[in-house]
Order: sequence, then structure tokens, then C-alpha cells
Amino acid sequence: MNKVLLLAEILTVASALVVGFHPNILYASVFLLFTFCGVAVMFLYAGADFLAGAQIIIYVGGVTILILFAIMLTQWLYKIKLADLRNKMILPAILSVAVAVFLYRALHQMVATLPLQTPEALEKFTSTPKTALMGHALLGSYLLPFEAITILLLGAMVGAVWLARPE
Amino acid sequence: MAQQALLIALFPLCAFVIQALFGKKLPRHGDFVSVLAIFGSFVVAVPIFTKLLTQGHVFETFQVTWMALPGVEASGKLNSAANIVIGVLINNLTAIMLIMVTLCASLIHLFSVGYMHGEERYHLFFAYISLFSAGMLGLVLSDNLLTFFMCWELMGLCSYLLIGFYYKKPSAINASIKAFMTTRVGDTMFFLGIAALYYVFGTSNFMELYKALQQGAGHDVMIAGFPALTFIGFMVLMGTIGKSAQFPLHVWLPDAMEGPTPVSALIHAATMVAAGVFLLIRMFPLLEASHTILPIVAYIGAITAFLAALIAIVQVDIKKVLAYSTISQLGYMVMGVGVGAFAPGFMHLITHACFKACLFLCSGSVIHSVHTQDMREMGGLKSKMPITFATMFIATLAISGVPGFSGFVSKDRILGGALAYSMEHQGHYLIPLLGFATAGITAFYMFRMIYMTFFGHARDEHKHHHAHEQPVTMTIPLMILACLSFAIVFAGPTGIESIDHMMPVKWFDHALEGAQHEMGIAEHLSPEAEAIHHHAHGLALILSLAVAGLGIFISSITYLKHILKAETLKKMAGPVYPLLWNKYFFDEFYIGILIQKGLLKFNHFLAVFDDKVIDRICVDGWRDITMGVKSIIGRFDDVVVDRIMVDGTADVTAGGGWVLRQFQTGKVQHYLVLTVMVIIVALFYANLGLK
Amino acid sequence: MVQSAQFAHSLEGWFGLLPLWGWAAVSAFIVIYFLALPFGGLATYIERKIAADMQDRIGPNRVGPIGLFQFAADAVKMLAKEDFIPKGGDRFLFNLAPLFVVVGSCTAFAVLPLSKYLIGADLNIGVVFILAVTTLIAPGLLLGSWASENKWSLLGGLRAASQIVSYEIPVALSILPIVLISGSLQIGSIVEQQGWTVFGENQASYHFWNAFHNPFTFFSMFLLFIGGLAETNRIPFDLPEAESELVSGFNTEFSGMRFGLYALGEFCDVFVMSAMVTALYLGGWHIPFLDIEKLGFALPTALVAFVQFHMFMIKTLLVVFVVMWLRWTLPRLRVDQLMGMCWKGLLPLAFFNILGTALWMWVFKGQSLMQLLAGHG
Amino acid sequence: MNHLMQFSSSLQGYLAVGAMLFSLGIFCVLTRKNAIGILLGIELILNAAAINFVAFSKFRTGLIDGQIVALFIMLIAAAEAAVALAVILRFYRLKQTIDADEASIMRN
Amino acid sequence: MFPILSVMTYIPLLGMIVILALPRNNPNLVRWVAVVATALPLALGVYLYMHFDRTTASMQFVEQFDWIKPFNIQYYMGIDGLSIPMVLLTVLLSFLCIIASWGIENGVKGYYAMFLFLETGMMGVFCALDFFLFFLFWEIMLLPMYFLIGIWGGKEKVYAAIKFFLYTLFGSVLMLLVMVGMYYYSEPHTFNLLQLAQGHQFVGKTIALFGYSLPLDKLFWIGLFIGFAIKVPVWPFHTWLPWAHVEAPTAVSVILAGVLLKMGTYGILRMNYPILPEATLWASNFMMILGVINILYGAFCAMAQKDLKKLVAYSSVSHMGYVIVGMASFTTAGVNGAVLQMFNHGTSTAMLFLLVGIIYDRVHHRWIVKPDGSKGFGGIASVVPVYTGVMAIALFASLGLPGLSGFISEALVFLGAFSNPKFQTYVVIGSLGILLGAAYLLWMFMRVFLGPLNEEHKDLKDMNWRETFTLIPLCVLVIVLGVYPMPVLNLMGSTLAKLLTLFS
Repeated sequence: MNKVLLLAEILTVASALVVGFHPNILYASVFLLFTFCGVAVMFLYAGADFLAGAQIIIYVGGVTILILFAIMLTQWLYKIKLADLRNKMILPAILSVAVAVFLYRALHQMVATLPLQTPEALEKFTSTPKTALMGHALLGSYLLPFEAITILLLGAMVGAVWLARPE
Repeated sequence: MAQQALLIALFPLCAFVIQALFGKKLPRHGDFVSVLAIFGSFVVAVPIFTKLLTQGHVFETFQVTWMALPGVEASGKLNSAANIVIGVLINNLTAIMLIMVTLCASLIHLFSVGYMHGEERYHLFFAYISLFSAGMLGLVLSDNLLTFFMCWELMGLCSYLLIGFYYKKPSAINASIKAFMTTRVGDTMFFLGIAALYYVFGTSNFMELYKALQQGAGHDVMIAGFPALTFIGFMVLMGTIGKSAQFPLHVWLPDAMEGPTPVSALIHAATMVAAGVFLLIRMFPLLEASHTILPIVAYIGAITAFLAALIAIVQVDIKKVLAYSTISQLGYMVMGVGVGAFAPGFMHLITHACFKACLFLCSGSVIHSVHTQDMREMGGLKSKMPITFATMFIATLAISGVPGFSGFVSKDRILGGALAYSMEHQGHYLIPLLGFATAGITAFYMFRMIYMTFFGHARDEHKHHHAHEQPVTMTIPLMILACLSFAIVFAGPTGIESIDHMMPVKWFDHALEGAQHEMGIAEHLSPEAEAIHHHAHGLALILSLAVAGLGIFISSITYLKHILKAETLKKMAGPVYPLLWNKYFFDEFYIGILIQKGLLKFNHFLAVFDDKVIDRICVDGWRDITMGVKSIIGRFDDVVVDRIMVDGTADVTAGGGWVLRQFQTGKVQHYLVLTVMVIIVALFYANLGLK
Repeated sequence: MVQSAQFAHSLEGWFGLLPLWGWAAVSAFIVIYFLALPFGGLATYIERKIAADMQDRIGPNRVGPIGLFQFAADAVKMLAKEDFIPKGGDRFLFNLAPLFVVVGSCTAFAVLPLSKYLIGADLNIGVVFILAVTTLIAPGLLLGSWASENKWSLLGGLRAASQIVSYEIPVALSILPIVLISGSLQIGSIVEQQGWTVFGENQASYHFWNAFHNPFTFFSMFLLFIGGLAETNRIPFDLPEAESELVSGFNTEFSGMRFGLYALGEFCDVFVMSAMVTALYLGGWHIPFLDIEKLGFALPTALVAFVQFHMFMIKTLLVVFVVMWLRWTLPRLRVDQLMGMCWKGLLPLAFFNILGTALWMWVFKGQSLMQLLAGHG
Repeated sequence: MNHLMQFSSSLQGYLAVGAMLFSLGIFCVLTRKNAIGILLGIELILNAAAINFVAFSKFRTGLIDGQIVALFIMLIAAAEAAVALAVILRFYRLKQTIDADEASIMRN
Repeated sequence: MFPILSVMTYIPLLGMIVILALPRNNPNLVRWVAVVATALPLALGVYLYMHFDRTTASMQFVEQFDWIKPFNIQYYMGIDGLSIPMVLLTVLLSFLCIIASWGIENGVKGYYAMFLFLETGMMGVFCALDFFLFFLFWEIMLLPMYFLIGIWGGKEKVYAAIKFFLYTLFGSVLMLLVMVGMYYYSEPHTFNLLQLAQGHQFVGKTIALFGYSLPLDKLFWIGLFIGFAIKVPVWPFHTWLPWAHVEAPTAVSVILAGVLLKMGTYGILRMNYPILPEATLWASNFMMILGVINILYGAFCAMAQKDLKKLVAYSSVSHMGYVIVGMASFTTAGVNGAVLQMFNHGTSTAMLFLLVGIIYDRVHHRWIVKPDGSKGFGGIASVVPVYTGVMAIALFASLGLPGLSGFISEALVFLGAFSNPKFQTYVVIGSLGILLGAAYLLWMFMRVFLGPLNEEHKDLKDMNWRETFTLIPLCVLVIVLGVYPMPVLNLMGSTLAKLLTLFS
């Protein structure tokens, strides 16, 4: 079991590396897709079954497609400028490594001091179907944020259509 | 009956509405609507009159609350004391006025059908004249001064509209506005009188007024420094002066002849101008109560009668002659009221209405026939227009005071009253003097008119050739009105018993006695006064016959026989002739000096004052002051506060800003780098905090 | 669930032979080689036969009896063809793209409820899973079209992607009424609830086919079907490969087995969509008005599975037939009509259906039309 | 290997992946000239956050609140992507480029 | 209870919002929306008229609730006999003006939006019973007026608009001071007009200003009076009026003269009279003098005008003088007449302005006598008979001809004022105004409509159906109220009777 998870994590991180470093933005976005898939698997193993499905539908079916679209609409076929990494990469590299290190260290330290769930509870949590729970939570205690998100989505949709409309 | 009597005024009013809205689309442009309406009024008025004839007295009232104005008493309760109540009053005066007005109006309507045929705004003419009839009849029916005034003004409007009927003629519209404005001077004062009456008596109802006066109310009230009754009386008199074209507001009536002739006949001879006299008669108790007003009334009437008669001598326009004669005759009536002979005054009102309407219609007939109003272009029409001539001659005889005709009866009684008045009140000899002189002059100029129009040879062959008698719809009214010019119709005491006894019925006098009784002025003369009156009336009869005969005689030798040349008379008059020709320069004074030199200049000055002084200086001046202060403070502000203090701060800030702006590249990623650095610092400190 | 667990339990003994990933590989092998590939191949044959019938032709008739092995011949031809990659094209993506399509459509087979006892994995998010994995097709088409270095391809790819993304919404929304009714995303239980027997033992809890649950679901089924057609780029929604405009759309530059993969993916997708319609609306494996497990005597589980499997396949293939039938019946839509139909037609209707179903559930306390007729309201 | 597997399925494993995704996202955001590239980085960052939420939801609370938040993150990411790409398309139409450095003034 | 007053007030505001959201390229849609947004309040106004209780003097259709609690500010709307004629006038004229504005071609959206906003302000002023609310609406009304004159006006529109704005603002500042003062000195602190009117709160109190101890109520009275007098306008604060009227577009002039001027007198009757009765009595002589000056000054100035619209504008000054005179008389007839005159002047002057606007639309000038001394018009009665007829009605109504509405109110004013012995001399002087009113109007009529036709205008078109439609209701009102004024008089009787108890 853990092997699949490990593979997924490796896939995630590896394709994220490609996203970060590949000069061709199209490749970057294709590997972003893999990252998303990997994250979906990680979700699955974290007991978030519905979330995993949603991750695929939204990111792969939505966001990635959108990004690919945007790339193809803006980088027209015969003047491809896909290689677009900056020359100065040292500072960003240092910064991001520093972030990773500090962040992980902080979290790690913090987690070490926190009480965690027992393995049995973890097992039980993982095997419980979450769809119904999430549905009740969304329409129950999280109703307000849910509605807010709805309005946000509507606004984003209208705004996007308005922005992208032909003159 | 009082409620039904309202129909008399409502018929013409409905006719007006129909005519004004749909007249143009009706067959014959709807003239039949107006004619039928006024005949309907006549038909309704007849039973009232017959009741008067048979019973000798009518009295009916009918009242409604028109405006409810809740007032508050000291206790806080609402009351209706301030309500305005209007209604109908039918008494003897009303009955006689009604029959006279409806009859004259009906005949004149009928005449108009022929006279106005083919005019451009035919339907509007009938609309206006219907409205006028409604106004006049409403005025007669009113039992209070407020509706009286409303109808009064409504008539003024119709007069304005009808004088200006030929609105493309500048002279006509000038005349119309002159008529309206001149009468409105009187009207405004009249309205103040009504307001004062309201203040003093709390009502404007005639009957209540009479009652209050009998109880002696109003004697101790002062208004604007005058005794209230005098104030009211004077204001009412001013109304009459305006409406009945009395001196000094008589100037509009001759000009009003610019209107169509039927209008002159109806409005400016028979009814509206007489309404002023009717007002005086209605208000007679009040005038009498104030003591100071009646002499003024008498003098105004006498002066008007005399001055107007003089002007009439020199007029060559047939309608102008009649117009001045109207003013003169109205002067008689006013004089009659002023000397206390209000019954003869009222009688003269009625008789004058009939014969003057007849005269105007005859002149209309003549004008319609020869297409000119200038008597110098007429002459010798006697044979061409026999009916017109006959009827006009009868009316002339009536106005000249020839015995046997109605004018003689009424005029003679007024003159008798005047003579009696001067005998009773020493020093007022001018009143009968002017009265008798006027009687002679009247006979003179009326016969002058007849001679110039109908006798002699034709002065304008062309016009004479085309002259012809009028159709029957126009001659019938002439004949009816001529019939009414006979004395027999108004048979009443002439002051000479032998003649009085010959009269079969004394309905008019009975009716007026009743009216006097209602007003509370049915005084019984003392034996001495009775004697004086007898004496005066006898004397007046002789004198009036003499002056009338003299007038006719001079007229005949001058204009019929040409023994005396008119030119000679003119030379004899000397400077008087130009004075008369220019109507004593009243118009020049009013228009040239009062209005153009005075009012308009003042207006212009005030408008400029408003624009330049109040607006530019007082109002916009603040702007200039503000601007001045602004520039001073602004300079200070600019240099010291702004440049040094404020901009100094700004410079410092700007310097700092320049430094910071170097980070502000507008490039997203630069910002992100900074953000991430901050995150790292935060995380770094978070890490430091960890054990 | 219980039956499924029993079946799994009966197989438990066998599990030890291979590690899990081994089992996964085996089942994948089975799915692909025994289900997907034959279906894909046969489908091309059937389609050509149907087309021929409809056009009054004979169709394939040379290879095998009545041309039955034509698909095998085609497969051989494809395999043998030169593997051609356009010169300016992107080699990596060109290779990768068809795989997305095949993976996307074939993975969905894993949760198709062929029978109560024959489900690859009866996930509790089964429906979402199908929707999720089939979305992989869109990037596959898009990347493939881009990698072809061809304007027509790119236009086709863009059209395909936009079409799929758009029509995914009505598809998902027309599944929602079913979720409302069954209260589950698990395909097995959704199908199970659609059982119905005339004998009435389970009428209180089972409610016949969802298509006839209420009027709204009936319409919903058509929405799902239309949306499925569009998602699979079938006529009348085959704009991405409109030959009269774009030569052959996104797969213009593909040849040989790569083209074969695209074709296979497409046919598999058609099958998956048809299976979804069947499972969600047409009662899945159930025989109409009959529950072979409630006959009063127990049948062997294998027989039950066999019968159910065939029932399911009959229904699904009928739907597939309709798809093919439509192909030769309807003309192609314009792009604006296509989008307009989605956003202005299907989407509001789908919402209307959801609302209607919810109202139905509320008013009739979840009873289906059939249950109401049978007097269980 | 076992140790690695153990680590990978623990909370720390998730956190490590999250942190790496986060930093790679930041790196991506900082180094791409292309506006869409920046967007890619942002998506990575958001995913990293979602991973952390989901992980804590499982290992720390045992409730689904973390998953709810992760769901919200996804939705917001979708909305953000839609708007951002619309903006980018518009920008492209305006300037014929999507170089993020060109977008340095606040008017056209 | 249905909040009918608020609904009437805010429907135009809603209409404004809708109009702002409409596309710019469809002016007819905008116009129709505006028609609807004014027709609804008109319909509700008819409802109000039918259901108004004429027997009581208390507030009706009241809406009252706390608005800004810490300062005791209430949202308090209601109408009594004093405000309902004004409310009816407002809704009627607004509706007609929207229709009369059909010819506006540029900036239709903005114009109608502003107009509707203006109606909200006007309605609010007449309905508000809380001083704070009143002041708010008062200021709200100012803003659209400024833009309406400043954008859609004539040649000197900017000057006129700024003048109007600053002038009125000056008054508003005084009003604001008084408002704050009243709040501060009332016990308990309140802005409620009805509470302020109870108990003669400000009598005998003094306030120290610049080292002088001044009587509070008189100071308040003067402040309020100036604030309102500017709006009336009372001489010498009237000079904004000719400018604003002349430069404003037709419909705005109508509203300005028909409704806005009434706000001044309404304000005096609503605030000065009931809240500061002692001070009002103290100042009555002064008011009377100002009223008489207004009558005469306006009339004299009107006679000198060469611009038709300016003439009508000055006639408004003159006619508002009657209102002041009637108010200051403290008699039943006088005060009733004053309020009736407010209504009647609203209808008759609206007619005049509409008519002037109609002819201006046709020939683009309004000169009675052109600046070069030639005739501007002349004899146009023969080409536009219907127009002339309607003009004649408006004119005679304005100059107070019996049978038309103007007479009734003028008559009541004079009857009332004369009944107060203090003022008889003023009335005698003021009556000259009747004469002058007839003079300038008829003179104008003569020069414009009568006489030989000026050949320049021989192709003049008569009124079209839309213009006729705007004028017919006013015509009918003028005639009906001239014959039988009770429909309006009985609305106000009880209220005014109660008001007058303060002065008896």
C-alpha cells in the first residue's frame, strides 16, 4: 500500500521539479498535470476520496485544460516562445530552498509537539467514505463559506467572460 | 324658482362650452346653439317677469356653501364662520334686469347671425357672446358681491376678447387691452371694496348687507384711515367708474367700438356697461349710509354726461357718436343714483338698453350695408333702407327725450330728481345745469347723426349705390327694439299727474317701490320735500322739453337745411373744437405720460436695478469680495503655507518616495521576491523560536 | 455490497498468489484485452455494417464470414504501418497524447458494473471516478493536436477540448438527480436500487429504472446521453474532426497504431458513456421486472453473474447502436450552435431537472413513479 | 526503503511533499517570464497548501474540516485560474505578449 | 401598514437606478422607464387623495422608526393637510415633466436619472417630519437640480447653476445651524418636528453671540426664514430665480417654479409657524411688507422683460408674494388662500413654462422684443390657434381671472389679509399687483399672439399630441379648481385651522 503512496509522492515531487525547471512551458504544464494526479493519489491515501476525484476533475479537466488553452491561444503556432526561464535563477533558487527548509523545519518541529491520531483511528478515518460527510458539512456548519464560494465562482465566471469578450 | 333661475345663466354657459370645444365642427358653425340657448334663457326669464307683473313683487333666494374654510374658535372648536356662501337672489330688480338682458341678448344674437355671417372665427364669436351672456345673467342673479365680481370680471374678459375679435388689426387689439386694463383699474378697487365689506360686515350677501345697514352696522369702523363705509362706497364707485366708463376712466369705451357692432350693442351699450350702474343700485343703501359718497357719484355722473356729450358732437364715426352718447347716458344714470333718484336711474338703465341697442343695431345695419363707419361718406340712405331708418329714428327720438318715447320718461325723471336735489342741497346747482345742457346736446348730436346718415344727398355715390335693406333676421330685432322705445312700455309717473293718469299700469314703479322697501330705503318724504319734488319735476319737464327742442332745432337748421354752416359753428367754438376732437387729451395723458413716461420707464429702471444693483452688486458682489479675499489669502496660502510648509513636507515625502519607488518596478516578480523574503524572515524567526 | 464482498471473499484464496499490483495488472490486462480491445475492434466493424445497412450497401464482407474479421485485418494493417511523426512536431507530446486518451477511457472500465459480482472496483466515489478519469481525454486530444504542428490539428484539438470541458458540466449535472435519488456515488448500489420484481418482495426499497423514477430523470437521461455524445466527439458533435473543414481534425497527422489508439480510445469512451447511461438510468444489470436472485430459489452465483453481465451488455450495446444510428441520421452542428446548445439549452434544463427531482423527492418522500403506482406511496 | 515508505505515509511525509511543492511553486513563480508560467507556480503553491490541510485533517484532527478547506482551495484555484487566464488573454490581445515584465504600468 | 409615502418617495429612486443600468443607445426605453417611475407615484398619489382623512389635523400615513438612535434621529414620514396638496402637485408635475422632456436628445439617461432623483428629493421634503430627514431631502434635491440646469440648460447654464446652488446652499447653511440649535436647546433633544412644535420650547431663552445676548426663538426664526425665503424667493433673495428659470430646460423650469418655490413657503408653514409661533407673530409685519414688495417688484420687473421666460419667472416672484401675504395675515381665508395659491400657482405657472418651452422648441428663441428692437413674435394666434387658446387659459388663470384657479386663491388671500386690521394698508398697496399682473401678461399676449402675423413664424406648427397631453390635465385642474376649489381646499382646512389656533 505504502509503495503506491511513495510512488505517487515521488511522481508528485518529480513532476513538480519539471514544472519548476523545464524551460518549455507546455511541458511544464503537462507535468503539472502529473503533479495534480499525484496529489490526487496522496489525497486518496489521506482518506479524502471525494477530494481526490474532485482534484482530478477540477485540475485536470478544468485548470490544466484552461492553461493549455491559454498557452495555445497566446503562443501562436509559428512563433513559439515557450522557453522562457529567466537567466537569473540563483536568487530564486536560494529563496525557494530557504523557504522549503525553514517551512519544513518549522512544521516538523511543530508537529513533533502536537498530539496526533492513533493508528487505529487513522485506519478508520481512511476507510470511511467522505462524500456524505462532506455534503453534510458543506450544507451544515460550512454553509456560509460554501455560499460565499458560490458567489465567488459566479463572479469569477462573469468576470472572466467579460474580460475575455471580443471587443 | 330660484334654482330654476340658475338655468338662465347656465344655458349660455353650456352653449359657450359646446361652441368653444366643438363649434367649428357643428353645422353652421353652431350659431344655433348660442341663439337657442339665449332664447331658452329668455323663456325661463319670462315666468319670473310675469310673476312680477301679476303679483307686483318677487323674492326668491337660494344659497349653497361654495368654500368651506374651517376656522377655530378660542375654545379650539372648529366653526364655519369663514365659509363662503354663494347663491341666487331674485327680486324685482333682478326680474326686470333678467327680462331686459335676455331679450336684448336674444335679439342681438339673432342679429349677429346675419351680421357676422361668413366671418373667420364665426363659432368663436358666438362662444364669446354666449359666455358674456352667461356672465351678465350670472351677475344679475348673484346674491353676493363675490360672484357678482366674478361675473363682472368674466364680462370684462368677454369684452376683451370681443373687442379684440379682429385680432389682426392693431387698433382692435390695442383697444381690447385698453378696455381690459382700464376697467381692471376699477375692478381692482372694487375688489378691495369687497374685501373691506367682508371685513366690516363679514359677508358680501346683499340681503344680509341691507339688514346689517338697517341695524346701523359699520359706522364706527375705520379702514386705512377712512371711515369704512366711505372707503367701501368709494371703492364700489370706482368699480362702476371703470365698468360703466365714467369720467375719468371713460377712455376705453369709444375705442371698444373696434369690436363687431353686435358686440357694441350688447356689451358696450345695453348690458355690461349698465352693470356698473346696476352695482350702484344694488349698493345704494351703503352709499346712502356713508353720506359723503352720493354727491361724488352725482358729480361724476353729471361731468361724464356733459363731457361725453360734447365730444359726441364732433365725432364723424357713427359708432363713436353712439359710444359717446352711451357714456353720456350712463353718466345720466350714475347721476340719477347720485342724487338719490335711483328708481329713475334704474329705469333709464332699462330704457336706454333698449333704444341704445336699437341704435347700435341700426348703425350696424347701415355699416353692413355701406361698408364704412364714417358718416361723411353716408347720406341719403332713407329711401334705400326704410326699416332701418324708421327704427333708428324712433330710437333717436327716444334718446333725445321727445315725449311719448321711453327716454323722455326716464331722463326727465332723472333731471327732475337732480333739480330737486339741488333745491334741497344748496350749492349743488352744477348737477342739474350739466344735466339739462347734456339733454340739449344729446338731441343735437343725435339728430345730427340721423341727418348726416339718412338725409340729404349721397356723399359717396358708389357706396350709396350698393346700399340695401338687410334681411329679415336682422330687421326683426330692430323692429322689436324700436317698439320697446315707446314710453307706453315703461309707463310710469312723469311727475305730471295728468300724464300719469293716462298710463294704464304702473308696474315699473310698483316694482321699484318693492325693491326700495327691501333695501330699507323706502323713506317717506316730508311734506316740504314732497312739495319741492313736485315743483322740481314740473320745472324739469318744461326745461327738458325746451332744451331738447332747442337741440333738435339747431341740428335741423345746421345739418338738414344747412342754414347754419357746421364750419361756422366750428369757428365759433374756437379752441374748444380741437379739445373736443382730441377728447380732452385723456388718451395722451394716460398712455403717453402715465404709462409710457411713467410706468414703463419705472419698470425699466426697476429691471435694470434688479439686474445691475441687486443681482450684480449685492449678490455677485459677494463673489467679487470673495474673489478678492481669495486672491490675498490665496497668495499667502500659495507662498507661505503651500510652498514652504506644505510643499516642503511634500518634498521630504517625495524624496522618501523616490527612494522607495526604486522598489516599485511594476514587475510582479520583483514584488514576489520581496514577499518571499519577508516570508523567509518570518519563518526564520519562527524557527528561532523553536526548541 | 454484501454480495460483492461475498464474491471477493470467495476469491480470497487466490489473492495470495500475486501481490496487489500484480492483481491490478492482471485485471487491467483482462479489461483491456478482453473487453476494451474487442469492443473497440468490433465496434468499428459494427459501425461499418450499420452504416452500410443504412445506406443500402453491403459493407465489409471479405475477411471472414460476413466480413467479421475485418477489424483484425485493420488492426494488423495499423500495426504494420509506418510510424510517422511530423518534422516540426513535438516528439514527446506526440507519443504521449494518445496514451492519455486510452488511459482515460480504459481506466473507466474499472468501475463499470458489469454484474453485481463483476465490478473491477466498486469504489464509493464510482461516478466521480468515471467523470474524473475521462477528463484525461481532453488534454490528450489537445496535446496531440499541438504536437502535430498542424493548424487543422490544433483547431480540432482546441475545439475538442472546449467541447469536452463545456459538455462535462451538463453530464455531471444530469448525474446529480440520480445521486439525489440513491444518496450514493457508488455505482453498484445505484444499480442495485433499480431492481424491481413483479412479485413485490423488494418493491418498498427498490424503485425500477431510474429513467422512470420520475419525469425529470427521464429527461435527465437524454441530457446525459446528449452530453455523452458530445464528450465523445460523436456525430452530431464531431466538430473536432470535421473532415469537410479540418481534414481530419486533431488526428490528421496520426497514423498507424497511434491513430489506432485514438480510435480505440474513442470507441471505448462511447462504450463507457453508454454503460453509464445504462447503469445510472436503465437499470444496469437488472432484467426488467424480474430479480433473478429473488426467484424463491438460489441460483449459482456464477450463473447470476453471467446473466447479469449479458443483460448489462445488451442494454449498453443497444445504447451504442443508437449512437451509431444517430451518426448516420443527424447533420453536424456549427460551433456556435454547439456551445449555445450546451450553455443555453442543456445547462438550464439540467438545473431544472435537479430542482424537479429534488421537489419530487420532497413531495413524494423519495418514492418512485413505479412505487407510487404500486401503492407504496 | 521501508523507512522511506514509513516516512512517506506519515504526516511528515505529506508535510515534506507539501513544502517541496511550495518551494518549487515559489521558484516557478519567481523564474518564469511568462505570465502563464507564473500561474503554474501558483497552482503548485495552492496544491501544497491543500496537501497540508488534508494531511492535518487526517493525522491531527481526524475530522473532515481540513478536506473542506482543501475543497475550497480547489474552487478558489479554479476561479483564480479562470480570471487570471482571461486577464492574460486580454493582456495578450493588447500587447501581443504575455511577458509579465510588460505588465508594469497600471494603464494601457 | 403599507409604507405608501416611502414607496412614493423611493420609486423614482429605483427608476433612477434602473435607468442608470440601461443601455445608452436606447433613449426611448429610458424615457418609458421614467414614465413608469413617475406614473406609479402619481397613481399612489391618487390613492392618497382618495383615502386622506379630511376631518383631522393630525399626521396620516405615518411611518416612524428610529434611524440614528444615539442622536434621536428618526425616519419619520407623514402628511397632513399642508403637505398633501404639495405631494399631489409634485407627483403630477413630475409625471407631466417627464413627458414634456421627451425632446431632450443629449444625455437622455443622465437627464432622466437626475430628474427622478429630484422627484425623490421633493417627495421627501414634503413628507419628512424629522428635521434631520427634511434637511437631508432638502439637500438631495439640490444636487440633481444643479446638474439639470448646469448640463441641459441654455447659454449661461453654468453661471445660473452655480448661482442657484450657492444661493440655496447659503440658505441651507442657516437652516443647518438652526437645526443643530433646535436640537441642542430642545428638551429632550430631538429633531422631531411635531415634538419641537409642542410647548413653545424656545420662548424666553437667550443665546450669547458676539457678546450680545440674543433671543433664541427670534434668531431661529430669522435663520429659518432666510433659508426658506431664498427658495420662495422673497425679495431681495430672488435674483437666482430669473437666471435659473431662464437657463433651465423647460421641464426643469416647470419643476422649479411649480414645486421648488413652494418648498420655501411650505417650510415656513411647517417649521416657523408651529415651532416658533411667538416669533412668527413678532415678524408678521415684516413678512407682510416683504410679501407686498414681492408682488409689486416682481410685477414691475416682469413688465420690463423682453424674454418670455424671464417674464414668467418674474411673474412667479410676484405670485409667490401673494402666498407670503396670505400666510402673514393669520386669518382663515388668508392662510387657506396662501396654501391654495401654492397649489394653483404650481399648475398655472407650470402651464406657462410648458407653453414657453413649446414655442422655444419650435423657433429657438423667446424674445418678445428682440435685442435689436424688432418684434420677436406677433400675430401667431392665426397659425397656432390651439396653442394660443391654451396659453390664454394659462395666462388668465395666472392673472387671476374669475372662473380660473388663480382668482380663488388671490381672492382668498386678499379677503383674508384685509380681514386683519393690521395689514389693510399693505393690502391696498399690494392690490396694485392684480392690476400689474393683468398688464404685463396681457401686454405680452398682445405682442406675441395678436396683431399682424410676423412673417418669420408663418410656418409655426401647432401643439402635437404629446404636448397637448401634458397640458390637458393642468388645463382641467385650472378650470375645475377655478369653479369649485373645494377638492383642494377641504384637504387643508382642518390642518390650517389647527395651525391658526397658535396665533389666535
